[in-house]
Amino acid sequence: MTDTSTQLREPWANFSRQQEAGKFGIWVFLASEVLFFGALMLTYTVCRIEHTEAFAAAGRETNIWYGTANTAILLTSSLTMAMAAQAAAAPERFRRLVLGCLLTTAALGLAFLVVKGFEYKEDIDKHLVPGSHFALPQAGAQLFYGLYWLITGVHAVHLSIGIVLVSRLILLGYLRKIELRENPEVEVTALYWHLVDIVWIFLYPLIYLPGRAS
Amino acid sequence: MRSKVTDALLNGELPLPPRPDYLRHGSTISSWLITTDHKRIAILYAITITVFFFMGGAAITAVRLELFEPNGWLLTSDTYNKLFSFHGIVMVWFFLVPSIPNTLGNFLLPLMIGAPDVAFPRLNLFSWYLTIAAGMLTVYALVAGGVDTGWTFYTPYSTMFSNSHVFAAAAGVFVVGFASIATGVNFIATTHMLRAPGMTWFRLPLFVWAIYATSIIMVLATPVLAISLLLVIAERWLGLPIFDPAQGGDPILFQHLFWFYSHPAVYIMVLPAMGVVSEVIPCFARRRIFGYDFMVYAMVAIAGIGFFVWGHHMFVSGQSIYASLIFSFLSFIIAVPSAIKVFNWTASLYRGQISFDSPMLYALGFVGLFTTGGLSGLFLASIPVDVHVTDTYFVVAHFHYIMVGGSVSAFFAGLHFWWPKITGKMYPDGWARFAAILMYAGFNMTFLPQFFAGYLGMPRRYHTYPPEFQIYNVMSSAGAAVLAAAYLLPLGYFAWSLFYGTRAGNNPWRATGLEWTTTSPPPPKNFDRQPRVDRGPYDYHAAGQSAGTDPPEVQNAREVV
Amino acid sequence: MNSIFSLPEATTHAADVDNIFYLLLVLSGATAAVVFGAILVLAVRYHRGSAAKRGPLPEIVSREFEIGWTTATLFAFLFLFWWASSADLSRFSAPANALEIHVVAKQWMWKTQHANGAREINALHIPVDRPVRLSMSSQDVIHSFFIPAFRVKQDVLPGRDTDVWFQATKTGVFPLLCAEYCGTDHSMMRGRIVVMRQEDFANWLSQQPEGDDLAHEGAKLFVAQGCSGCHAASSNVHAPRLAGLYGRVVQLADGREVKADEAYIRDSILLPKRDVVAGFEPIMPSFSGLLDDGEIQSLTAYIRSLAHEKQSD
Amino acid sequence: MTTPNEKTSSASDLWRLNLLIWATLMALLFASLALAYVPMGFLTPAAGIIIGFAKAGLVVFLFMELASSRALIWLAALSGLVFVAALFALTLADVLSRSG
Repeated sequence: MTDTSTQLREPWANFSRQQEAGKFGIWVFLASEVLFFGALMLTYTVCRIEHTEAFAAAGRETNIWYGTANTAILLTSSLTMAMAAQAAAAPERFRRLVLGCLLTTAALGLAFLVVKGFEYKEDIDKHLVPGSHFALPQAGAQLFYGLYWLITGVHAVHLSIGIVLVSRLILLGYLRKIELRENPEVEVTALYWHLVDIVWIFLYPLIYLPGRAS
Repeated sequence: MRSKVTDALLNGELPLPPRPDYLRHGSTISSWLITTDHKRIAILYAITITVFFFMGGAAITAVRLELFEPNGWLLTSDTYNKLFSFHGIVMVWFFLVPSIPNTLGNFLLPLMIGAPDVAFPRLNLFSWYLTIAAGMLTVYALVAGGVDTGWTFYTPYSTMFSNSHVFAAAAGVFVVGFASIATGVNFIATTHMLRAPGMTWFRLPLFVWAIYATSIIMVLATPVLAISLLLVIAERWLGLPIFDPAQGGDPILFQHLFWFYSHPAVYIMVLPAMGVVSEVIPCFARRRIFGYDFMVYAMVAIAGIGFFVWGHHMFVSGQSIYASLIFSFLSFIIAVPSAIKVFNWTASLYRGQISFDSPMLYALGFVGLFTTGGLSGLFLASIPVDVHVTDTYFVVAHFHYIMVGGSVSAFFAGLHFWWPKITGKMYPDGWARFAAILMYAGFNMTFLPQFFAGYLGMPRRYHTYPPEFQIYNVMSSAGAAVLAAAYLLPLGYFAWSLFYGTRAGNNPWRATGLEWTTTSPPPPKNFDRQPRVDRGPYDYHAAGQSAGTDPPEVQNAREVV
Repeated sequence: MNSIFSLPEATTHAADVDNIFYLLLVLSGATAAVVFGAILVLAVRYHRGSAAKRGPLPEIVSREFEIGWTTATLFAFLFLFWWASSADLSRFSAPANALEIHVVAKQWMWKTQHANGAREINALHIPVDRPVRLSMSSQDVIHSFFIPAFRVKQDVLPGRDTDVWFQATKTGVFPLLCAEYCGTDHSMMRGRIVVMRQEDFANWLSQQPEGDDLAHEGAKLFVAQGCSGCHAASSNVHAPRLAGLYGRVVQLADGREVKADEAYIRDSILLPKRDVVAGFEPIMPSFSGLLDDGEIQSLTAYIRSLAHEKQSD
Repeated sequence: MTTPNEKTSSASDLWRLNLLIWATLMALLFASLALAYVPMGFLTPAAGIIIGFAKAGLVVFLFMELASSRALIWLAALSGLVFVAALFALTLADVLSRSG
């Protein structure tokens, strides 16, 4: 076990208890995030129930290739994040592996935002922004895109926070400001990252898959 | 056999070498503004909510004055609407929700479970700064012109038809929501991870259980409030149509999201009050609490079922009759735990040695007013009566009985009970008892007439009203003046006690509980020796015995060798 | 102007509501009396230093008491729930012969319109002892149609019809109020409900300025808005015939079956592509934004009036 | 902190397990994509969402190591789920049973 007294913080007596508390605290916070995005998905579900045709039509307008690519990117980033967390928690010294995986995760996060940027630009060109000159005639379609912009926007904000957290770990770890091995912060960042990925896992079938079959 | 000296030493009677307590542990401004000591953060919160309490009170004083005349004389309709909206927003999110959990809870949770501090001290300070930022946003909304949507922000009025500062106010409440979530996460982690050795779950004082149950609601309900306000902001500021009826949006959906938070929020406000009363009544009746485990199950049941009853706010909103029936049924079920608690408090007085110090008067005031408020809730749970009385002053009286009669009375009970521990000074109990009785009388004079006005059909949020309701409004406004006086009194004698109050020993009320085993005010790290616990709370008399008159064995802190 | 202390019971179900209210009042009063009485008695008997006998509390007593009042409270509340909801369910749907009146709520006034076209602002004349059904819609925000003397309250929503029914039992003038906060003059949005004997009501109705009744007005709109171009019996465009449509079950293109009620007609006007009739193309343009709620109600009344004529294929 | 496994886990052990999970996730992704184009009435959106739950389950239990976590962590995860389910169930009870 490394010398963990440097990482021991108020008011904890021993380090393993502090780690457990950190992990439990992030899980409780993730429960609140589940409610946060759950409420957004409920709004989507109720609007979709009340306007099934319009939501199918609007769903067909979304670019499914961007959506699928982004989902693949985030799933891969979850892989590399999980690797980083498990490697950091392992007693052996996987310092280069941990830094490598963290770097890949941050890169994949940025890739997601870039793809999202292209998609947003394409949506704007196709007049898919709710307002006066909206492309689709049905009223419900404006609801779909109102929710589309809001939910993907909120998700992108959460993803950006995730990228900042991962980059912070990379920087401090690389400059040896903090010891990455058995550092609870790596595990907490990983859990938060996985939540952002899970939110997208549910967003994908809601935004990109409706209306494809008819 | 321990000598008398060690006993006295243990009880803190002997003058120990003066150690700096948490108040004198640093007196620079920055020592307060960047403190991570949960006791100092509790005091920062206490000051913050007191300021907001009197701002909300000022707003409603103008409203009560306006309601003297059926056609109004002091305010325009817009100002009236902005004032009652400001009163609602400030009182709910900036006073009631943080009042007991963030002040008494923050101060006492670590002390009661024998911990040096909360689990995440920096997160604790961060949530205070979030509350201050949110408060500034809300005050900006008021100063810039006010918000006139009511504290409920119903769409499509708030999103499309109100031309007041809805964005700033909604953003303010959005931010204070995250302060609430941060506090909840902090307290849940503290209760799980930092209990002293021997402090099992069923040896926890009921105040700790109350704060724990409240934290669960804070963490799980507040995000949905954040979303409902985010949707209002998105529609109003970014123009994304979500509740716009012309685009097929459903205004009732907003009400579902809003009330999913706002009903559990009333349990965020009343559960800590129940915790305080469960501490005060056993101490002044010198009796164990009656049915401790039933009290715990009742609290957890209230926190749990509290999430399933929100639809009783929407019986007339166009909600389907089947959903209304489900919500009505669940609302009747959740009334059962509250009833059990009232019966248990009452039964705790049996065969006690009851002394009527001011905390006890406030606590009994709580039981009285909370019972009336809870019973009037039954009227609102039955659909035909609710159809008649919802959105009238009957509802206003109901929730004020529980929130003001209940939570505020209990907050004052807690404030008086733990004031010696927080400040190390005793307050003049004579004045305090007078203030308690005055508050009880003033409260009933204010809100009892509103039950009648409500049943006779006076809608809420009315700037001008049919003349036949004038008598009720005049009585209510007169009562409000008495209530206001009753709220100002404690400010006076508490301030007086800070300078001239006699020094309070470690345990002036001879109460049980770990917070009474350390000095008053406690040292920065709460305890000199890690306390051990070997028996349950409220050990005012040996199990099976009756309340003796001599001071109890302060058993909780005995060093178990 | 009802009196200060009592509220008249002016509809059939008002008495039921009051009965539940008084039952709850009695039960709550009794519970409060027990609790307050117990606190008082215990406080007096066991105040510190009093001579009352102390001694231990038998454990069994506390367990019995606890179980006892928990189950007692539970059953009392379940009984109250059953009593209240049975009263509510019995008046769930309006009787068929109810007199139909359309109400449109608008920021800060009530507009009511009788079936024969008579219109009123902030007032409503209705006959006594006859069921009346209000079909209500709002043109801007949520309002709430509240008549205290009738124990009636129902939110009025923009974009959707909500309805409420009652049967007045007392003649007289009763206040109408808006109960859902709707902006600046929410408190000014009041009116009068005038309950008259049947004959007086009939005379009053006939004296009203012969504004076109809803159906006639709907007929004019049917032509003016171009509906007749496709839906008229004589038109050669392949569009569903509306004669005898109201109340019939309609077979939709995607296999669903829908009853052609008011909501279906409203949706078909505003969102035509949502419920396309089987065997027809979705070519009907949407009228949302072109027709306000009053006009939609007139068109619906006109289409309903077609149901009575001989079905001409 | 996961309980360190008995033998010292080499890097390749870590990769092997996680890559397997990743492959399953990608398979599920493309399955949901394919199923979306198969007209099965209400089954099509349902399939997308069920596969979504499956992927989320994999991430939660294996990547986030909930499977090997203490009961307390299960409690936190479960509580979030229970109240989201209540929110959906009771709100949809109203929306679906609303007449007209």
